[in-house]
Amino acid sequence: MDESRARREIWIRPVVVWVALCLLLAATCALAYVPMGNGNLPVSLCIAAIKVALVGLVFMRLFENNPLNRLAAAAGPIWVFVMFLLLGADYFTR
Amino acid sequence: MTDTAVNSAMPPDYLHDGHTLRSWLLSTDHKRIALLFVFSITVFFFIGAVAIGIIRLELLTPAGDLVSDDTYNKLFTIHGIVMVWFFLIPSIPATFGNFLLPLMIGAKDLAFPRINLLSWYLYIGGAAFTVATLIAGGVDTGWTFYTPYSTMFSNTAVLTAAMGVFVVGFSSVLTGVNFIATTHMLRAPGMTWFRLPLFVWSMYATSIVMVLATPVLAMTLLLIMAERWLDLPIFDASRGGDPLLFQHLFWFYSHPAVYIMILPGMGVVSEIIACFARRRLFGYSFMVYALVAIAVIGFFVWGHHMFVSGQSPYANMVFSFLSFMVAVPSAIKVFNWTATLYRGSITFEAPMLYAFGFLGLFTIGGLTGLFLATVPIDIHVTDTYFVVAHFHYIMVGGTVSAFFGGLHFWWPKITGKLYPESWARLAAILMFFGFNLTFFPQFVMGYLGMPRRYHAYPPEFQVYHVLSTSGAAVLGVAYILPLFYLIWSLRYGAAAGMNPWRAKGLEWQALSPPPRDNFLSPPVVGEPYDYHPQEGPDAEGDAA
Amino acid sequence: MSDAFLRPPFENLQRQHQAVAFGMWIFLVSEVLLFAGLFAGYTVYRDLYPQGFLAAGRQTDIVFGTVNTAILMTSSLTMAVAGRASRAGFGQMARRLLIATFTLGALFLVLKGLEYREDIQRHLVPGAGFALAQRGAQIFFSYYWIMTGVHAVHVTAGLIAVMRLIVVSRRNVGWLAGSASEDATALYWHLVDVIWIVLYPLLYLVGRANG
Amino acid sequence: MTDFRLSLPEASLNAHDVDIAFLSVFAIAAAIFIFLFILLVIFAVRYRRGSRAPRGPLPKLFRRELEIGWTLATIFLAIFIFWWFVGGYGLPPRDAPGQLEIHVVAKQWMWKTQHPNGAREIDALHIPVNTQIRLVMTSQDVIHSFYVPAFRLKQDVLPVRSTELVFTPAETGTFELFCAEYCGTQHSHMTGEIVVMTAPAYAAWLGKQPHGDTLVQQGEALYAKYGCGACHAPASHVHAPKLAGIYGSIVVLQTGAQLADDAYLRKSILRPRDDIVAGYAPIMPSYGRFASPADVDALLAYIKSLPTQGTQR
Ligand code: HEA
Ligand code: HEA
Ligand code: HEC
Ligand code: CUA
Ligand SMILES: [Cu+2]
Repeated sequence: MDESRARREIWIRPVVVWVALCLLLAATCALAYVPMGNGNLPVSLCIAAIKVALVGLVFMRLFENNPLNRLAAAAGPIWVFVMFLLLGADYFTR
Repeated sequence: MTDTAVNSAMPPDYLHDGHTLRSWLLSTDHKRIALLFVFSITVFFFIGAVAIGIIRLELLTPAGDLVSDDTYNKLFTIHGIVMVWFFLIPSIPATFGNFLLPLMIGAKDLAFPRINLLSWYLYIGGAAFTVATLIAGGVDTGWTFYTPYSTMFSNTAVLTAAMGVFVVGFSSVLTGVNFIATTHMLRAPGMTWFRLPLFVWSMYATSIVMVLATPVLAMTLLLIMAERWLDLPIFDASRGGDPLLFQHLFWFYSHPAVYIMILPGMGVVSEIIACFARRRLFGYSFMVYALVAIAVIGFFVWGHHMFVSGQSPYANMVFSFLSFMVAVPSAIKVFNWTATLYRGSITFEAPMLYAFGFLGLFTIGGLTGLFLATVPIDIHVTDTYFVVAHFHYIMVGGTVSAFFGGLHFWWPKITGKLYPESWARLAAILMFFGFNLTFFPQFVMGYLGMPRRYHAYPPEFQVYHVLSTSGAAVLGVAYILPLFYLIWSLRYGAAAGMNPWRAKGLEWQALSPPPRDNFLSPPVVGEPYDYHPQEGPDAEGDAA
Repeated sequence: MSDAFLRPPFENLQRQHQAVAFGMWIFLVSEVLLFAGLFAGYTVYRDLYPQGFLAAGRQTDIVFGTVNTAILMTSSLTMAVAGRASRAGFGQMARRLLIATFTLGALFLVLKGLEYREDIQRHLVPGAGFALAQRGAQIFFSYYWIMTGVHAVHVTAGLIAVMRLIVVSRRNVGWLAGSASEDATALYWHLVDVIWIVLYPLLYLVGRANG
Repeated sequence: MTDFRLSLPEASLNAHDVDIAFLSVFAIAAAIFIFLFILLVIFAVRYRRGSRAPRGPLPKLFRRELEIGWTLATIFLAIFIFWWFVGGYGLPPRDAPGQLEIHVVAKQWMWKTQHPNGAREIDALHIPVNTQIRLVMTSQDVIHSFYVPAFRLKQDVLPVRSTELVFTPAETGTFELFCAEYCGTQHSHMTGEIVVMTAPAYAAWLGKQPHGDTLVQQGEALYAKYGCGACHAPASHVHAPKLAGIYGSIVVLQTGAQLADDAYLRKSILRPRDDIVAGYAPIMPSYGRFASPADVDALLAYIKSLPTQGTQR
């Protein structure tokens, strides 16, 4: 296949993701102004989580990558979770 | 292959390729970097030692008469900071780990040699700050930097001290990254995960902790600096902050950190015991699982340092329970080491003596950890000398013994020379008795209510302190001895040959000292620790 | 592929690339925990001072925040494509994309600087004469400054790394694909983006609804 | 080298439990240690190189069973120790009738204590034996820790927050008080004495004290001084909650229900804006700047003393 097409091919996936990211950004920004009481934070964080997942899987190529790197990447969230869980053991029972 | 095969055609050993200072300071050879670390941590060990030497002398009398209370506080603080971050944490990983990890898995070097060198420079950077702290008149917060004292009240060089620890933290993160990547990527053909020596496994487990825990400390120190320097309200209660948050963050690092300090010791001891008992390590796979389990569960127990801090009593329950759980894998290791001796063919060279010392002292230290994990008991003994004794039993009795054991065990490999055995045995025995004399009395006075970080104390405790100090003097001598005979052996020691202990493990298939690229021909990988035909005795062993 | 890029102790280039990527991933995990230390404190105080945090959150400049988010995400896009390009052998294209990435990153910092200036003018620096009275508002801004500050440091580090790629590849664009540097730099850059994506709702979207 | 200490009096009701726990865990630990030690010695001697001991293949039981066996045994033992000696310890205790509430303020480097009737002491505390004591403690500066070895009790004392220590002295006598949390230069001199007396002796002692006004009286004065009444007096036109009988009741805050305990009330005075009572405006000035911890103690005492009847909350 000719080069220019190949060059275009390269863009497709990342751009799709990028568009998705922008849409999510717009969404979270808009939703922030909708009164949901305590709902706002969870919503915005969920959206953030989705965005992070997109960047991680596609841009950082965890998707195509070997399991080893995926394992490494997973360690981060897991340990953060542990930290919050046990902090909660104190703060939510004080 | 025997020594006679070592002819002039050989590449020079790592000590002799390049003699300029530059060839050392810019070397990316893991073996040379290991030596750089050996020198640096030795220096800091003696800084920390002198500090505590003075403290021990001060504590000879109940009245604080030798040094002022401010000086006293600065002394134990610098002792803690230096001993933990500038001696014990790098002690085994950055020296033996650096030197042996590639050798043991049959690699030329660590995965990222230049980053390895960077680790050393970061260490030196942090060290510089710490020395600056001393010059600036010291710091008096205790190694725990508790707020609000450290941020709002202390008027000593807290910033410089915190900065030093902050910087040295990145040194251990990078070391951790390097070790993990190396273990995954550079194992020689045939070196499967379950053929790795336990020392490598211990380095792997340690690295996990280094990578996951240290950054949290870095951030916590950053917050301390921000509050103290930029006066941003973060932990300051009078402005709505919560001092306990600091303690949580600090211990989230510092408890796992204690496993950074012990796991490597466990690795060293495993190697030594197998070799001098001429025996396969008992329950190899369990030993491996135990190492990893300790590293992971170690992250769940930090709250046991905060039983009286005002944290929720329910949290106390949770953390107490988890602390008991973390003890189990350690138990497994102790039992396996003991079982390894069974039907062995044991000899008692200095490394083995240190290993025995480790077994006994670590077990005592660990078991007293269980007392501390028991909330009602801890409420009474926390912040007393009982705690001080607990952690010295593990860190000094355990890890430092293991360090000296390893030093003697691999000395022939590192320097190519044999050390004088009888002197070494003497030092080992001195150390053991000096140690117990120093720290056992501290358990007693601790339970009787002697608070730690006390410059003056009620006279009824004097007897215990006098015992402790006399022990420290013995200990001091025992630490200084090796310095002399090891240096002596550099010049006058007999040539070691490749494998003076007839030990298994790839590092012994390299020349001593090894050349830049470690192995002349690819090493032959076999089962770990096969010191004897299936379950049988070690033939040569008994012949002796 | 030529082994000109092979560095000891590795014997084959592919392994070397794997190792570098893996090493970088481990490092990134430690970076995540670095920020976790901040998130933990933020959570605790937000739980302690809901009012203060809502009030304070409204004060941050959402325009700067949102625009900067978009910029950083775009720079991530160019970085991602750059990687794919160089691996596909379009060195020049990759290099141009790296330059784009650098520009966007720099732009981010400039905007951040302007935002800081505004914040200072509006007395949002904790301490005497702080704009808000609510309890906890000052703490929110302590975290605002430290979080964004530490992040900015990471951006700067990323920029330096990207610049290195641009400079070194000036002579030989093949180097981008050959050496593992680009891969590592890209991963790092994406992490900086990821961190910001999480900071954004915490610092800019707070309390907008109950304005 | 004067007399040296070999044992510690068990001067509080829980001291005995702690010692029992300690001795039991010690027994377990010692048993384990001695067992291991003996094994080590036996193996070291029996299997020293060149000894005649048989070194054939390991006996059958030396297989995974053993490994799993001691793992399970250890887990069991660990859980047992936890369940037996820790389970539930230190969860909030029930208040006994006739409980004596004493206020403790720690500062670098001294302990200030105040009795219900207003009598104050420094670096000392007189208490009656066999009476449940409730210490309500707070610090003016850094973290300190109230430690009485003879009681086997210790509790950190934090700035702004108030922490409590509930115990019952079981022995008369004089016992040492230490500050156990490092708090700066004079940390090791931040000590004092706890004097446990018989009830009559205590009463007599209390009588002799130049007891200024009682806490309640002081509180009343401060209440007037700070003009709390301007808003909180039932007659007041300012829309502010009634304080009578608030102590121990459940308050509905904007952020949810909340028990009005010491900590909460203290906070409401020092930093009212932290939690606003539902249906009220956040107009209450925060007294953090004027009211010292001692003042707040007094105010709380007064608020608690307000007559409950007739006030509907
Ligand atoms: C290398 C360092 C190291 C290690 C490995 C440990 C290991 C352990 N530590 Fe220790 N600890 C410290 C260093 C260390 N500690 C330091 C420095 C402090 C003080 C910090 C400061 O305040 O300055 C401290 C303080 C400390 C405290 C807080 C005390 C206080 O301040 O109030 C507690 C409380 O639970 C504790 C518990 C434990 C436990 C349960 C283990 C366990 O991991 C021990 C496990 C080992 C064993 C249990 C022995 C082997 C097992 C057997 C022989 C079988 C029998 C076992 C069972 C029946 C379960 N430690
Ligand atoms: C991690 C490693 C480590 C190591 C190796 C050591 C080694 C030693 N430690 Fe240390 N220690 C800590 C870690 C360590 N310590 C920590 C983390 C603390 C807590 C700090 C804090 O509270 O913030 C602490 C605190 C601490 C205290 C409590 C101080 C206090 O609370 O007031 C004491 C008291 O005896 C002590 C003693 C010793 C001794 C005798 C040694 C010996 O092993 C050292 C042997 C060396 C010498 C004895 C010096 C050499 C000889 C001379 C200089 C000649 C003069 C000396 C004499 C004549 C005696 N240590
Ligand atoms: C300007 C009016 C005003 C003054 C003066 C004032 N308060 Fe208040 N106070 C309020 C209001 C309004 C509330 C309810 C909203 C809130 O919780 O802040 C309140 C709440 C409280 C509460 C919590 C009551 C509850 O139901 O939870 C306490 C306790 C309290 N005040 C004590 C005091 C004391 C003690 C003083 C004097 C030192 C004082 N107040 C002075 C207006 C005032
Ligand atoms: Cu007060 Cu130590
Ligand atoms: Cu711990």
